[in-house]
Amino acid sequence: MNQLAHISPIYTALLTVAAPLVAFLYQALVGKRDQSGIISLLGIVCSFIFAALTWLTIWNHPVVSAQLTWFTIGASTFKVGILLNNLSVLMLLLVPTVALPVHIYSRAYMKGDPGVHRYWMYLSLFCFAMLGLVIMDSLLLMYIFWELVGFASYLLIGFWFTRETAVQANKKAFLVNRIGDLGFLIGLAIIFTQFKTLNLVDLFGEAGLIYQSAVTNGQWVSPVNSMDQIWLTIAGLAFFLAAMAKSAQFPLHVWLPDAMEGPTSVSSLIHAATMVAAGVFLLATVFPLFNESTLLFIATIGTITAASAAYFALGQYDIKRILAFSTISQLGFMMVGIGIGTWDAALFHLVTHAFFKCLLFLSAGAIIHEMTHFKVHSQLDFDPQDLRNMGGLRKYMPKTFMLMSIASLALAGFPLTSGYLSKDSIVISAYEWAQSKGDFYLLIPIILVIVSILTAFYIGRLIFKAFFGDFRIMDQVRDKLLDAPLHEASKTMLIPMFLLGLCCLFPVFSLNPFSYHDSWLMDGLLLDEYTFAPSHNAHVIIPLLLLIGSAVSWIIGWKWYVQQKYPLNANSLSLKAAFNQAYINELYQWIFVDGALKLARFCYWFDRYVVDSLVAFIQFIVLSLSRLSVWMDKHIVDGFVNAVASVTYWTGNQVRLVQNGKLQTALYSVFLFVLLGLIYLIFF
Amino acid sequence: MPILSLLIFLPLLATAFILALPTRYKSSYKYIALAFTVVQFVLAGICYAHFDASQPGVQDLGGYQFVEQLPWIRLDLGSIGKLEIDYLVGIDGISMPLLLLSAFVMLMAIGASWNIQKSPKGYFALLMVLNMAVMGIFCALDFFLFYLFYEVMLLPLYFLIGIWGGARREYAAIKFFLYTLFGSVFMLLIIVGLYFSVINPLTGAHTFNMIYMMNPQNYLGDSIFGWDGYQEILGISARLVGFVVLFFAFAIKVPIVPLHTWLPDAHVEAPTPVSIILAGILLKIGGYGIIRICYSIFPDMAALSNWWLGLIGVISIIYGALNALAQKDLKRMIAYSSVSHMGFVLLGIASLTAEGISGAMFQMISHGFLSAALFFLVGVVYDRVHDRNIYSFRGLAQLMPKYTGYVAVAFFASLGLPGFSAFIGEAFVIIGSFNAASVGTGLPRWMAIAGSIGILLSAAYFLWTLQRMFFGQIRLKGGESWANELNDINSREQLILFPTLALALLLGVMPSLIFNNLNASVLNLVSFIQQFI
Amino acid sequence: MITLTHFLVVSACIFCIGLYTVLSKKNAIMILVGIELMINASILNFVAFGKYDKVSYGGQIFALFAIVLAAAAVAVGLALVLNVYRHYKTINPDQINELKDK
Amino acid sequence: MEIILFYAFAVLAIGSALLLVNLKNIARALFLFFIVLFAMAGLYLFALADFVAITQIMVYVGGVLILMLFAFMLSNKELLKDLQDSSGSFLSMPKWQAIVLTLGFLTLMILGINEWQQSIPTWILQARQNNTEIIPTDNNIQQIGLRFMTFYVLPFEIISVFLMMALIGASHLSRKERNR
Repeated sequence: MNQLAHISPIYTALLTVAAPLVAFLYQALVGKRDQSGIISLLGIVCSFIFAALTWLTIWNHPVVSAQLTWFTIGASTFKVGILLNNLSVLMLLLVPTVALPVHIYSRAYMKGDPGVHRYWMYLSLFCFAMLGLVIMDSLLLMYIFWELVGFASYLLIGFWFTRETAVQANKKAFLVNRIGDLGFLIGLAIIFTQFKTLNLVDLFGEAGLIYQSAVTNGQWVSPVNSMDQIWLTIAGLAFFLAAMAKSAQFPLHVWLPDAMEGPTSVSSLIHAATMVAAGVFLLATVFPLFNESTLLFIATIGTITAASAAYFALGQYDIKRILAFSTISQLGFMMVGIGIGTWDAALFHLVTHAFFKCLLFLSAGAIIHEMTHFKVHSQLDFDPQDLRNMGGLRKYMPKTFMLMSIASLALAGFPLTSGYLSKDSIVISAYEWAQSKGDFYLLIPIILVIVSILTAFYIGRLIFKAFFGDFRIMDQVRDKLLDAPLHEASKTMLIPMFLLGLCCLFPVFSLNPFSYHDSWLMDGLLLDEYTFAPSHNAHVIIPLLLLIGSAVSWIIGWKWYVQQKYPLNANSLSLKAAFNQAYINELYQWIFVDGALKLARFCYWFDRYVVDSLVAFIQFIVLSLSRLSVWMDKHIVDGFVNAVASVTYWTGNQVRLVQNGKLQTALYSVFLFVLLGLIYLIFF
Repeated sequence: MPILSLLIFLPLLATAFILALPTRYKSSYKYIALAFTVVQFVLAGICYAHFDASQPGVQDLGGYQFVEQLPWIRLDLGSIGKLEIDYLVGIDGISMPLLLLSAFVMLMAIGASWNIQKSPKGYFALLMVLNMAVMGIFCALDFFLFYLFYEVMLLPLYFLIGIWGGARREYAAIKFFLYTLFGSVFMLLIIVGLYFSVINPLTGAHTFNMIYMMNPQNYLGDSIFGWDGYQEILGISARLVGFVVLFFAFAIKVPIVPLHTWLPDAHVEAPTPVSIILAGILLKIGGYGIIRICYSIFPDMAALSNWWLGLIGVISIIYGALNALAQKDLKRMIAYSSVSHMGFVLLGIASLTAEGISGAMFQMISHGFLSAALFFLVGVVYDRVHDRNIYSFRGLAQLMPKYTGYVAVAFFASLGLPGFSAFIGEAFVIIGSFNAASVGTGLPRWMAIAGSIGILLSAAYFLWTLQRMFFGQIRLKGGESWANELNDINSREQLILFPTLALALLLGVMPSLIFNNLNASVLNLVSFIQQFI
Repeated sequence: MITLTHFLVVSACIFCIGLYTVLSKKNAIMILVGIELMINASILNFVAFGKYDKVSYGGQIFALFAIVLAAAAVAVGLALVLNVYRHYKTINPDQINELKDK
Repeated sequence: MEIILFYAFAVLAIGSALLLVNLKNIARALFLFFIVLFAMAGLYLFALADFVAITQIMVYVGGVLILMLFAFMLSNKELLKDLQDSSGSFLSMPKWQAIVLTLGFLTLMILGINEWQQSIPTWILQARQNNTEIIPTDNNIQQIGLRFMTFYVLPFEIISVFLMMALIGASHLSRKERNR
């Protein structure tokens, strides 16, 4: 172990990244179906080991970075390199830690799928991209991996490509992410223009270029360039746009619920734990760039996202969609954490959320897996993901129930769980921040508290509907199927879930279950100073408030869902709006998709009928001109020649008539010329 | 060894061989063509390997490499002066990568024409003539020579489209021919104007030498394109007129938006190999011409008018992308995507920054590989069922998994997925044009931002096509018979596609392969133009 | 008072009629008649002007000469006509066109 | 009185001539020609040329016209038929070219006469001034005889010889050729 620890962290980090890449390439080039899974699993195990080694060497140690020249364009050289600081090694460790259980779980979950080798290939590609994203030391490289992550996500969402909804969803996911990528690219362009480098160490390291630049006289001045200060805000917003798309922030959150079309294991890894968190990671990385207005904007968007997603989650029946909205909502919390300046809290929440949300998804996957089996077995046609078809599963799947409950408690921020620590850290910080700012800003922590209670309620609803009460579908087929068709998920699935369940508990992060300040993670990321004064009262009141609120919401949920005293009209406008996500998708379809298509068709119409007919018109003119010239040639130029000829001929012919040997004609001409001569003599 | 002359005239030898062989050996024509093209590719590779990346080139003849100069036409014209036309070829960092690209795309085109049945003799002979002209264009440093190759190129293309093309081939061929000829005829006027304006400082004779044309000192003071005199044509500065006319001549080739309508027709009607050449090489001649000729000979006007160039670029990007989105014909969609992608080239060139121009060059190279691959992929499905309509296919991924894999890779590479070459090109065009405002070239930043919308739209049309044609349940217009026809790609096709896409990947991962050779020239060009801003 | 002009006008008319006859008639005899009319018109002029030449009487004398010559011309002409008629069996000058190249 | 007679003769001459021209029947035309010649002779009288008028009547009417009639009768059998049945159109259609030319000449002559009045030759004016015009009481025949024998003796002789030649020629031409 000691010897291993002496290996340079650079190499271990590289190996961490390389292992899944090798797995990917191997499967892409020579992959055979029967080996599928093993290679990827092996890759991620290696990755995990190396990541752990790296983490051990780097965490709370000086920053390490290494670079190689990549290419030179013009006078500027771009380097490829890795940057290992607490933030990046934390993420570096997190990814394989979450990915490893998911890989193990997938072995069972994806068993028997005809395209399973593709699944493993894509999954390895994703792990590679995600690991690459976190350790890269240049914004350009980050961007590259950022897009690769989106690409892998595209492949995995559309894994079942024969499903129309799946390919619609992956297209949507990629396109919405592309919008964010544009933001990233513009951000890159601004940074490069301003600082002539994209290296994170140069930019954001100690005494980096960012800190040397300042806004003076309306100009954003850096050591190498200066531009209008608006560009500072735009740069911040551009990076935030990137994060918005990737982390599914309102109004770009629409892709994430649809992305649930992918396999559940994928949703757990990519669309809950890691990739969607990349936005938060990015914002944490470029945090020094943000100015006041950008931060406020981020906090506001985060709040809106948290609230709207929680609201949408209330109206969903699809178990994965509820979790998806829950993810969006929690990402909103993280954004608020960034927006108020406590990105360490945001990162903390990111990490804890990764574990419990991953577990939630895996549990949901286990349920869906069993429900699908049941569906095949009973030959009934129902949606295995629909909560309304479930109920009473506690009896059949007690371990899953237990693990999911832990995760749900963590999500709800119940004490003794990791979620309690991280969520409180955000809410309390938000409160403290608002207090230092003024009255109006208090709206944000208040909303966050309400959203937290709502979170408790909707996750309670999920648990109650799925695990308590009666198994509704079962009643229909009870007489046909005497043997118990539902059972606990296989061990291959349960073990990784169990591991993740452990990570949802407080001791993993902090020895003191009630103070997030004591967590090692916050210590490691500790910011030098918060911009606001801590408030000790908040540390007591807010957790208490949340706890009581959650408890009350659960009691209500119990009454409504378990005891069947549902007071609300399921068809009420607000519930319908929640179910349909306030019709945002339809709005987007209407405005952007249809709009773009209409514009495209118009352009094509314009191209075909205006631009091309302009050409045709010119052609017509040229043709007409040529016809005219042909006509002229025939009738005027040629006609002139012909006319000369025919005049000569005619004259000759006429004169010839004179010489017809007739006396009188001769006489006539004699007299004619006499007359003409006389006329000439007299008048001229 | 006169390597460039060999490179240029080897195909002519192939043409002679092909023409000399009697028709009963017609199956050997493609092997002859292939053999010569392989040799050519190797020669181009030697050029690449022996290229000294530190030599700047552009307006400095000393910086060109593999230079060959032979007096070609010397005529004493009495009072008009002495006519001086040289056979002058040479390459610098700007032409060398394009030369390599051309050799490669030619190889691809030969591979794609393996199954040509209709009079292979004429076909391969014309293809080789085209090959020669293209090589000549990228090497020529004498404007007269350049123009000669430029015109020679049109002829085989006209016949290749007009004889071996699709249903509306005559229309497309004539449209293509007229468009290009329209541009080049006016170019000839400017060439003559330049000839009378420039003198060879060594002999004092008028000259067609492009390098001399790039030096303001070689211009006669009172000549039409002279630098000190304010000559005017129709009230507009003569140099501006010259620049604009040359620009449009090349912009038709690029193509820019109002002058692009030949491209969809020509691409759609042309046989697959010709589409590959059109997209892979022909469009690059436009971009190359703008850099080599418009920018280097009229640097002052380039600095003056880059705002308009940038605007045209941005319009091309977005307009082309929107048009591609509306297409139902796969080949037409790719043709319009070419318009969009070549818009980036123009935007990058207009930025007048090292990043922008390098990005534009890189985009040209990358587009050369990728569009060639895309057209080849369209050809694959068209060969099998003779239909290209997007809506005629559905769920191809199940029938042709390997093909779908290649298509997906090519599509993603084209839409600028990092790791592939197009990304580097587009990203640096955007970065460069964004940077332009800071170096004061007058290109506003919103153009860069507007250009980036093209990246989004390109993702939209490529993914939509992928969804419509390849994913979902199998549903084919031709039913069962099509399903039997649509075999997965064979090894010949893989042999062509794999290296192409691998190259796109290689360049995406190691852009230095291109940039290293490009940098000196681009920096020299930028500083040359910067004097006039 | 009969002035010189009266004679001149009458003589012009007669001359023109004679001319017309010569040009338009399809009969050799009528052509001779036309010639006679023209000659008569000139004779009228002679005598009209001769009025002012009392010394030499040129007008009247030449009028007499003209009459005599006209008579001789008619004699010869008619002889020719008769000969032509004998030869061609017609005296329509349009049909006497052996000189014309066919 | 005098002028009325002049006009009467003039109208008679011109009118007969016009009618002559337009007749199809040659026999009638020849008789009209006879009238024209008489009218012309009358006009000579008004120009105080009595001897010329007599000669006109004697030579033309007595000689030329008879000759013409004979020639006509000798030559034109068909036309003799025409003479007998003159049921056809009385007037022959004029030829337009001939009319144009003729009218052109007439116009020109009238114009010339008009012009001439502005500049009458000096010898006429002198004669008028000196009153040396021929007057009706002069003995024209005597004067003409004197002039013939003195001043114009050479032309007189030449014309005699010429007349002789014409007569011989005419008789030679009109004799029957034996060899035909």
